[in-house]
Amino acid sequence: DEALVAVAANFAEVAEGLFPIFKDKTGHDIIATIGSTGKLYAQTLEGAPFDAMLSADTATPERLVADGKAVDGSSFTYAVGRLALWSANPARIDGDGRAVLEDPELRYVAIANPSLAPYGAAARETLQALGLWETLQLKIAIGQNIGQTFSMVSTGAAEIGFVALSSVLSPRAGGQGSRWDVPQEFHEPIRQDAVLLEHGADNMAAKAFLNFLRSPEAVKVIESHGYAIWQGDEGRPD
Amino acid sequence: MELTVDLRVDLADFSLEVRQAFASTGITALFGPSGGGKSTLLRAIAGFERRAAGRIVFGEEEWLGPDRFVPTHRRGVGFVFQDARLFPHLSARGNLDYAWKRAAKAEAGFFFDDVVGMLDLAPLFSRRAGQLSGGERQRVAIGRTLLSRPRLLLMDEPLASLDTKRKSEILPYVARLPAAFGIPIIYVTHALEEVTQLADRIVALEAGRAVAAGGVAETLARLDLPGVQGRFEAGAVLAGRVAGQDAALQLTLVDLGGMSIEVPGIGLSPGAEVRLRVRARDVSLALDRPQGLSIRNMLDGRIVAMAPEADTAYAEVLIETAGQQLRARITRAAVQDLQLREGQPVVALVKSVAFDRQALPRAPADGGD
Amino acid sequence: MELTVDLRVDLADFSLEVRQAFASTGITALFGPSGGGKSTLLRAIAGFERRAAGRIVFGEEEWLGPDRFVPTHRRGVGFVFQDARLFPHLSARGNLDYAWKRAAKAEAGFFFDDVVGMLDLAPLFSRRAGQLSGGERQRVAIGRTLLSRPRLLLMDEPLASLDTKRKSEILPYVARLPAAFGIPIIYVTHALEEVTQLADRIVALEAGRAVAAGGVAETLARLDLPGVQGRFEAGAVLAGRVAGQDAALQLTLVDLGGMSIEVPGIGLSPGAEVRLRVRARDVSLALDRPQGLSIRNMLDGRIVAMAPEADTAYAEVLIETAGQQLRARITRAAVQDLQLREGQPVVALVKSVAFDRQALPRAPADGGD
Amino acid sequence: MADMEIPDLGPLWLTIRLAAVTTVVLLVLGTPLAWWLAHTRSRMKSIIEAVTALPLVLPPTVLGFYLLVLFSPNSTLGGLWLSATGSTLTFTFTGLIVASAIYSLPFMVQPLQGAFEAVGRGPLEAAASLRAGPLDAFLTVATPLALRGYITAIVLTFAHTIGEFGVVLMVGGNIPGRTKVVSIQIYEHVETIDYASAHVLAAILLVFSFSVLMAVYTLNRRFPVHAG
Amino acid sequence: MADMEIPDLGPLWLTIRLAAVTTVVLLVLGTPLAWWLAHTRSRMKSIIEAVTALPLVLPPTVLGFYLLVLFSPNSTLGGLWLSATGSTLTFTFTGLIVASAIYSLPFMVQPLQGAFEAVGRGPLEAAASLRAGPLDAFLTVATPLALRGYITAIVLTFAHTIGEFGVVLMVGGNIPGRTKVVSIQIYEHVETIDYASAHVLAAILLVFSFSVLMAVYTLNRRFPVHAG
Ligand SMILES: Nc1ncnc2c1ncn2[C@@H]1O[C@H](COP(=O)(O)OP(=O)(O)OP(=O)(O)O)[C@@H](O)[C@H]1O
Ligand SMILES: Nc1ncnc2c1ncn2[C@@H]1O[C@H](COP(=O)(O)OP(=O)(O)OP(=O)(O)O)[C@@H](O)[C@H]1O
Ligand SMILES: [Mg+2]
Ligand SMILES: [Mg+2]
Repeated sequence: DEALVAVAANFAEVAEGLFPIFKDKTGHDIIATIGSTGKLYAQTLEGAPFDAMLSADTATPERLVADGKAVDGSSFTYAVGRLALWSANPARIDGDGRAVLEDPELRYVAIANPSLAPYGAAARETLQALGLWETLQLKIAIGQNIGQTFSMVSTGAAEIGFVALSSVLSPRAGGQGSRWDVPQEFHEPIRQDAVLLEHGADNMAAKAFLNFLRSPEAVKVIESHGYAIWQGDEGRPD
Repeated sequence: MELTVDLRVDLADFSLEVRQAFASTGITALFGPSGGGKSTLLRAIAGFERRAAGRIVFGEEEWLGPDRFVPTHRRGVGFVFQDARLFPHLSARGNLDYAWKRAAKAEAGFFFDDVVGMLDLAPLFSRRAGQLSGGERQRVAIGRTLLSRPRLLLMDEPLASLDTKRKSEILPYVARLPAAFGIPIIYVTHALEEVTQLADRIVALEAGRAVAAGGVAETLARLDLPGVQGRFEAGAVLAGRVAGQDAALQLTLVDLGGMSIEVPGIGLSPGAEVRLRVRARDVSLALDRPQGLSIRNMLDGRIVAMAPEADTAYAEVLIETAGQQLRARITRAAVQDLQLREGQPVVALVKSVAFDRQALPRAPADGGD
Repeated sequence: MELTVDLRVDLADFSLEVRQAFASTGITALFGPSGGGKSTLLRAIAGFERRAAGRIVFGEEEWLGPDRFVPTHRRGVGFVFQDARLFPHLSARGNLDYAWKRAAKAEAGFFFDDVVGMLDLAPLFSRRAGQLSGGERQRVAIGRTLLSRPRLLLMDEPLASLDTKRKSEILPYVARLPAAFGIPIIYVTHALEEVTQLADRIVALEAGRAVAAGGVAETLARLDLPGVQGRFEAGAVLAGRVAGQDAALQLTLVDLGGMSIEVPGIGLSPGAEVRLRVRARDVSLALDRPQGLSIRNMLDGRIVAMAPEADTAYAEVLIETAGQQLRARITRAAVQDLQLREGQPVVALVKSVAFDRQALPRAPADGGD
Repeated sequence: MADMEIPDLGPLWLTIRLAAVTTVVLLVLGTPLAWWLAHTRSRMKSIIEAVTALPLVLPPTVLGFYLLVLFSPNSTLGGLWLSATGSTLTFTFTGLIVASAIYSLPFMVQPLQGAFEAVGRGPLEAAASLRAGPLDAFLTVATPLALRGYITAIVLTFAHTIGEFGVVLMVGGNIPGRTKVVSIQIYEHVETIDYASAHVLAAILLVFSFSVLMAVYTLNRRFPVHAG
Repeated sequence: MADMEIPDLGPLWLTIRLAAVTTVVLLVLGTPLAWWLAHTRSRMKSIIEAVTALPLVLPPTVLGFYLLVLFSPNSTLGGLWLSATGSTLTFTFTGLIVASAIYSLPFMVQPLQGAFEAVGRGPLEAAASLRAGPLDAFLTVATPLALRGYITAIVLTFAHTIGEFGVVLMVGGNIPGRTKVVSIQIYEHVETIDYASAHVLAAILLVFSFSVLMAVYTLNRRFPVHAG
């Protein structure tokens, strides 16, 4: 079988790593369409032939269920994002991020758009928790998503930025720079939910893939990319 | 096919109102001062002027009517524009081919070479419009239009930018077109010489109205025409028949109906009708036939009218000779000296060289005037 | 300021090579067959032709040299184009104002009204170029150029699209410009009439070479010029002085140096130099002075040369009279009848009306020919 | 910046096809519209001209969103299309073409209109007097004289369609092999920090486009049409 | 689709300023370039023409990414700019203008070049013979005769800058009051499924743009310049 899965851009790299394993294991083909969660939502609403969605948030799958476009009860958290304050300059961030954020020499700090990207919301919460949100207002450059935010930092346009830990850890990023892994208590957990869509309600491949995401094999891959696994409301991942 | 026009064109500060029939054969000169409406009339006939209202009928076809507007390409008119309007993206040759390809080709293909030869276009073939001189452009434009084999040829001052020599080469060719291809021509010009050398009829336009129309002879003989043209070029046209040829001296004897005159050799066989324009300024008057003069044409006649021109040195004298009318323009001083009066018999002296060299046969089929 | 030109322009199939000085006053006619290079030369002088190589010097200024190219707007030349080139985005008035605003204005402002009046431009003021007739466009273009008060005026067939009447109104005005404003004019034309009425000098261009150059009288008198122009218009120019006026009969008596002739009134005071063009076809010959003729000008002379034209009915006869040369074109039949020979005394008969009406004073400052 | 292997070139072909088809479609539709605008005296002219330019002012994604809504089988248009053709306009190549054409309309119409206006009536009258009918005159006279306008229009339309991805992404849904064009692919690579692949693809795209453009301009110089 | 209250209009003004400034900057830079291209016989012409169109073929975000690299203080250009002006090109209004100008360059240059070519040398020669210097002739003759080209160029540039957001987003960093333009704002509303606000903003933008365009076209009709 074959399934068309809509994947949030930040998870695209991981997803692409998972497909071959899944194929080996089950023989099913997965085709991914990558986009921002908002766009994927609008498209699903207008009849896009997506069978499942790996969203970057929890709200969208919920909304899709409410709209009748997703199978009720099929959603679950497949990954939890980790936020990192990162600079392409290996000497810029030394230990605690607070010092560099309070540095008057700092020109720009990049974050993802808090209203679009969960990583952005988390970054804002972090800055609020640090009590720096107000003072940094004019230094905040906003990327539309976590990928753009990473671009802003990696090109040096912004000296530092709150990016996904998964991006920093990606072999594509080249492993340079300095970072501060934001402690998870600074923000709400960045839960990314997957959901089976109406279009794929009877698609074996889609269902199998969603199950596969929860398999230890998949979890290992996901974690290796810098994501955590949701342990339920009672317990926070380490 | 006759063209009848009953038109009204209202432009910003100008209105054209013309009701006129144009004969189905030969050449009609559209004549008149600059801004008189000649181009506007021509454009309306061609179907370029959407503001034209009224009727245009060509033969059986109604081109313009209350509910009818036949577009230009269906009218089959050829138009030589005042500004040549060559296609700038094509070479001279390309321009000619453009017309030739779309022509209604009944006859054989020699016509193309014919036109090219007559207008001497071959040396220009490879040039673009931008690489041609003013006169060359106009020659190509004329050739292009001829090659499209129109059913009615409209020419808007086609020869204004050509030198005298070229002009005298092309004029006879144009003059032969109506007879050769059976197409009528309406020909706009400022040059009275072109009128007399070419035209069978004149329509004079002034301020948007046809102020005079008719055969060339009658119209030119009218004394009020100078207002249109300036007095310098006015004259009269004599009709006659070829009576004989003197090959050695290159002279043709023309019989004007009783009297005969010599004109430079025109290669026509005896009996052929010819039309000779005599400019008033080329006619002198004598009381008796003088002797020992190089002027060889002496026509006995009678003064029928005399009009001294105020403010000038001249007087216009209308003479009847051989049943036709001739105009002479002489000084008022001469009138005084010779004591000329209306009714008086005089001898009109006409230098034979004063005849237009290209005096041309009237189109045989023409019964219009 | 004298203009000297030593130019070479190589175009695709044509090369112009001219080495010529143009006098600093008066009007030089640039004359020659279509495609001869007249426009190309004018464009090179104006600085439009980047392919021009050589030297152009105007007075003290080098306009073109080995390392020098003065752009048009710094040359201060006015150019009347063969195609009027009005600015289509401006009204006629706007076009005039455009020039007037940029003119070097030393004198008072009456000049504007002067030009407008002479060319009768006021009725056209509000029209756009697209709303003007061909002749009207050209009139506006002439006015526009005059209003820019150039230091050198280049005119490319400015009057070709005008009717005879208009032309005869505008010609005298153009003729007066060099004297009135001290600017020389180079004037391209096909019409010999315009040459004689206007020009002080002629430069004849053929196939890119200057084939003849000099004073109007000498150049036109040359028997080989007809090759350029066609024989019909050839003639000679007589120089004389005003001897007296007959106001009642509107005649002016001109002294040719011993002999006198009458011409239509030209309002000049006695003593003024004048130039009169006599076309060969307007001159008749007589063995003795005839009587009772309306022709009043009889000049005693002697035949100095005679050239029968093969293939035509004509012979050209060169006559010396009053120390000047006159040409007559008569039939070979007349030569036979009158038994004319070189050296023979004859009387040249010239209809006074045959003089150009606009026979004009030579520019007083002109010592060029 | 690890692997420099050549990325998947499928989206590139899809893009070229899309750009080519869109350009052709717009040539066919834009030419009569531009011609009409250039020659009409209708009072509607200014309105139509303004409307023609409007697709530009919306952000592509937003325009894409509205087109998505318009094309969706839930809408009247999309529903009609579905019942007429059996397939949807959304998430199909056909839909991409329609969307691109709408978005790029001004790039086609505006330069053409300007070129037709510059040609004017003169040459058309000349052609008509040589028995060329309107279509004939249009093809053999107006078109070559407006060549420069066509080049501008084609270049802007083609290049813009290649680069565009906001509308395409929204309406097409980024489905590999069907609606995933190279602009989206590059965009994805940048978004997913796969800069190496992005560089390679961008370079290929630039070289390809540069070659096409150079060819167009060189041909135009070789066979020029000058108004002067 | 809940609240219909008017959204924050700050970004709209910023957008209009950006579009206006970009258009003016491109008018100033694009005019001489288009003029040169229209009149040169240089062999470089085709190359420059092709290069001019290249910004279009890259997806805006990707172009934005490369501009970000180019403008970043770590780069030569960005570094020079920083030391010369004391502020960066990235994440500033100035940077937005530069980026928009680069992206919209073809929209300005191509129609202008076409219009200048259509005007030809004739009218310029006439102007020069009336003592108009090159600049004078350019302003008083070439410009009005190329008016239609200017309108096309300005409309395409202005409208496109208004709608563009890929480049702007990347280079500008979406900083409220400084670089947050309305296209980003609408985009955000669509992405966050706040369709009501998106509709309102899009409607405002469309009405505004339509009015501007109508005004331009109506003025152009009122004072037309025809080549024929
Ligand atoms: N489109 C137009 N709008 C307004 N008036 C016009 C228009 N075209 C021509 N006219 C005016 O109509 C009159 C007649 O013009 P037309 O071109 O017919 O004259 P014409 O007899 O051909 O003159 P010419 O011998 O100078 O070419 C002129 O006064 C001209 O100014
Ligand atoms: N741009 C050009 N490229 C190539 N040949 C040209 C170019 N311009 C003119 N010519 C040629 O140069 C010759 C001279 O042209 P020019 O315009 O100077 O003639 P002209 O004497 O003004 O003729 P006319 O009286 O017909 O206007 C012509 O044979 C013409 O075809
Ligand atoms: Mg006319
Ligand atoms: Mg010429």
